[in-house]
Amino acid sequence: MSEAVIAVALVWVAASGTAVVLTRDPLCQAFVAGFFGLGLAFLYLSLQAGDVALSQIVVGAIALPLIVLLSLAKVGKDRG
Amino acid sequence: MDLVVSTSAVVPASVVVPLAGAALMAGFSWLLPRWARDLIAIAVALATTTLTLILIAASAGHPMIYWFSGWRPSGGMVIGIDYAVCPLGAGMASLAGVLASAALVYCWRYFDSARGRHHALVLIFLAASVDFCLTGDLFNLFVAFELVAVTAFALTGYNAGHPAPLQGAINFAVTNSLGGMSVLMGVGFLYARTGSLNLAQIGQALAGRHADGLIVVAFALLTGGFLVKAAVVPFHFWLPDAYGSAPIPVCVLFAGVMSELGLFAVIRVWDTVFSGLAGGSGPRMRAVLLGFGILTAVVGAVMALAQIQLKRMLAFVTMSHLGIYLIGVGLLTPLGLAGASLLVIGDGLAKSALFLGVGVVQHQRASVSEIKLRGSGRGLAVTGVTIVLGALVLAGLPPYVSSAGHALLVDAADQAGLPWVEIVIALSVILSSGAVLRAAGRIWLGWGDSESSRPDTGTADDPGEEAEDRSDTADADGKLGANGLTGVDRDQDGRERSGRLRRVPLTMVLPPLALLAIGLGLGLTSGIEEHAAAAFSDRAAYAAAVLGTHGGSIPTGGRVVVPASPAASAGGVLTDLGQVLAALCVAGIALDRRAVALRRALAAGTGWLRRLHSGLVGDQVTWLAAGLALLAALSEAALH
Amino acid sequence: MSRRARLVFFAAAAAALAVTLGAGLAGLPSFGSQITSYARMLNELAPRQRHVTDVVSAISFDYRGIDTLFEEFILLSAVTGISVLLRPLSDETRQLPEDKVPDRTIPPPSPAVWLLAVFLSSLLVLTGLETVTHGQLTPGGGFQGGVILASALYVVYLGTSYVTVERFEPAPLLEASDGVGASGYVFIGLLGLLAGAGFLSNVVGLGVTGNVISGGTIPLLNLVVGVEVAGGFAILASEFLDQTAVIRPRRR
Amino acid sequence: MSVLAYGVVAWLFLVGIYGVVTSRNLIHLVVCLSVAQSATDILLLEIGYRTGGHAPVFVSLPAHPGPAVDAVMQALALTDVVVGAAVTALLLALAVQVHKRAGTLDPDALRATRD
Repeated sequence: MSEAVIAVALVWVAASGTAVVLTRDPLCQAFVAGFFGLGLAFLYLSLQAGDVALSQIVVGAIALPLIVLLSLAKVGKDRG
Repeated sequence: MDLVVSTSAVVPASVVVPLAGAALMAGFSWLLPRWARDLIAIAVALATTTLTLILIAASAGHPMIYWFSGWRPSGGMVIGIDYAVCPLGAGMASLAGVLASAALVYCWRYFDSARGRHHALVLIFLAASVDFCLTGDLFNLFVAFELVAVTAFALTGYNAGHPAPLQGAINFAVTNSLGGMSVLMGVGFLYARTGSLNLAQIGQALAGRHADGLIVVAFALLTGGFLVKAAVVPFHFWLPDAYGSAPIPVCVLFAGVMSELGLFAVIRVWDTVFSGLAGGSGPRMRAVLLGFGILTAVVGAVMALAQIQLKRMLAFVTMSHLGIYLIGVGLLTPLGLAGASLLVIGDGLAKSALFLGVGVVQHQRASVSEIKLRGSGRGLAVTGVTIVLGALVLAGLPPYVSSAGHALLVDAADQAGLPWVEIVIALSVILSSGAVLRAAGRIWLGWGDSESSRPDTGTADDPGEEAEDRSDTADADGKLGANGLTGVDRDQDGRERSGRLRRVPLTMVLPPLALLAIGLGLGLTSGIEEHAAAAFSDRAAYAAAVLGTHGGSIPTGGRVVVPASPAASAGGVLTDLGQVLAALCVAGIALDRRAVALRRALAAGTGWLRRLHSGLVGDQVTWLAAGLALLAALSEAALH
Repeated sequence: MSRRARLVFFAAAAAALAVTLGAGLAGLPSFGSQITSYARMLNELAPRQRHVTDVVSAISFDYRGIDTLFEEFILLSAVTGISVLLRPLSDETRQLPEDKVPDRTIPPPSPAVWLLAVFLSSLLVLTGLETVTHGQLTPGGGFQGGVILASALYVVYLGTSYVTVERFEPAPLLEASDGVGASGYVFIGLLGLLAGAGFLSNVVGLGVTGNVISGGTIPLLNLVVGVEVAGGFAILASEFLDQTAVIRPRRR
Repeated sequence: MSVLAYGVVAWLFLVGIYGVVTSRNLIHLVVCLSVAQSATDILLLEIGYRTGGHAPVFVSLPAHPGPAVDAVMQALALTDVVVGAAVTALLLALAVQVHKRAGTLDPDALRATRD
């Protein structure tokens, strides 16, 4: 059972990680990256690593997307 | 008893002091006046230097082991993290301390407004370097690697108002982060195989085993990651971009210690972990490391000669030296290591003096282009002497400590049956010192052409950083007032201070001379060679000390047997003087108007090499990936 | 290199690197088959020796506490570095965004939004504190809780307005908490040294397993890390927010 | 299962580097770098995983809970997550500034350090 959950999480992470790289528009990428971050947290949880999963959520789903979006806003503003 | 406690407390104190200083500096610098920040930072750096110097003396003869959190190994199994202090590591740490102190003194007048954050970063850099040199734990080594890197990225981009430092910092950060990932994967592989993160215990677990795919790959990933930091070809492309654009006081730390830390880690991990593998892989591994070293030494020297931007030139000089150190380290003998470590100290001090001298020129003449500065050295005589002396001692002028290092290296190469290596070393030293001497001749004597002989006068000749450093260090941290959201501009004061005709502050003139004097003093110390590389290279003794398996009876194996004072021998002195003369000749030819055709031909001949240094992060990462794969293939051949 | 040449070169390098990684990964024990005796030992010893239930925090803050000390300084350096990189430079100025229609007054945020923000942020503060203080018991700890605490501040930003928050001048306070947290770790480590044991030794009373106050220095270290991380991430976000909201090129 | 588990590590690492090499936007590049970085965390946790093992949290467990997974690797991965976040944030700050100074985020258009 847990094997299957891990396998699903691994596939999710591999696919969404690839999607992050292939999404060339940074704004779209930020959202795909959030999805990837959640996948990672899920994978870590399924590997019984609660501490790491929680860190991954606060970093990958709260802190970094916020900073990426703020950077994009700054960059877009300078351009306009 | 009391004494024992106090010496052992020195070990953690050497990182606790700079860390506490940095934390207070980062958190509370807004409470302190400018002079107090400077004084505290310098005092902390000097205290750290003193502590590490004590450690050199205390660890001579046998490594000092310190267990953090009091977790000693039990039943042969390591529980916590240890510092394994050896003279080589403590020596590297004290070099970092000396250079950080010099850089902080120099900053006194260099940055007009530093707001404590710069000092905090320098102190954290210092603490991380000390940790890097002392730790006996593989993962802790990775953490130190990353901490050195993170502070260095930020310090590189300090002049955030110009594109070059930012780009240098980005290239630096991307490549070195990938290097860090490579190291961490290597750590994971070794842990999976041996169940330990302690260097000594991993070494013990691998001793006598035959290398398989996992061990080869772990070695390649670890070594490759460290070689990224050590800027060895083909992992080196970030180095000129970062060192050529970072603020001068930061360049001092980088060129003097940071890259050398990478080499230190290579040899430490090899000695403690991999050298015990069955199959006598030593000679083949020597060939691999020598190959990388020679390539780096030559490429760096040739590229240095092709530069006219002084900081970028010194960056390539640094790189060439790193290649030479890798040759010394890669001989895998205590004697080669001793030679390399003396060179690291001597050259580190001299290169720092050169960078600081260039900083004075930049501060006074607002340019770092050798061509633009032609004939403008009048009034900066002391700095001119500093730079020429620095270049000469880099070429091996006795009795500076570098010449003793060269002599040991020559002996080591002879003993290893590779006398031709000396020629490569001499050639690189001559070319790189010649480049610096050429620049000095052009600036202070007004010799040579006033335009570049480079076929394409590309953008890097003058990468838009002429007015760097002072104009953008305005740390306008003004808070938004309750009513007025006014722009804050505190750099007026700073602009005035960088006026062209002002006298050079003593805090900028003296540190480079002091650094050269330290190197001279070390060179005059009798028996410095004998002390250079004690007991570091003996894996069994190291493991015994850490794991406590031989209760106190630590063999003093690996002690260097130095042939009767080689530096003083007539042959050694003649070789050194020959190198110095040759370097002067290189500079003379480079400045001679009649040799223009030769220069054009050389410039055209090395154009392809220069074009490889495109400054593009995509290229650099591609080379990194290729280099890792190459290193893995060579390690497979060497270890298997 | 042209982009095409680089791609071809990279393809070759990546193929070789893939073989390298494959060779290394193939040497690992098969997935899920075993853990090391070191890990087994710590899993067994930590709850008894350190009166914790979460072994990961015992390792992070006790057995390998020096790693976490340096980890905190990595964060401190990054935050300090970002403050340095994103400081307003000499050709920039801090200015609130101009309204496109000059005579329009910006309406204050409605009480409902304000209330929601207060509610949300107090919820976040509570969650953050609970995460920080239960580090030795359950997954989570100073780092995770600290980030949650920092995010509470930003809910306040969202609910009120930039000027309101800036009026309290939180920056020195945040900077100080960043520094206090990092130096706090060092000073707690010194307790061990003062007690005659090693640096970072866990010399405080260990308490009863399962209690909020148990594990000796582990909850204390979690607390200072929480303070540091909360300050650090708040500075981080505010530096980027400043770039977007108030820092703009100076018109000459 | 081993092939899938370890294959994902190699795949993510290489795909992340591919993204870095081919990126046309620094912000995109930085996010790609964080993808490569997450591969290392996954590797550490997989090394520490034991089939059927429970999390190394010994609270409210039945009397004989069976084996736990490796807590050491989790502690290392935890550190690495923080390191990764720090580096990513620092790189984003550099990207914001370089865009101001060079007017572009295309890494191939940044030529200030060309030799």
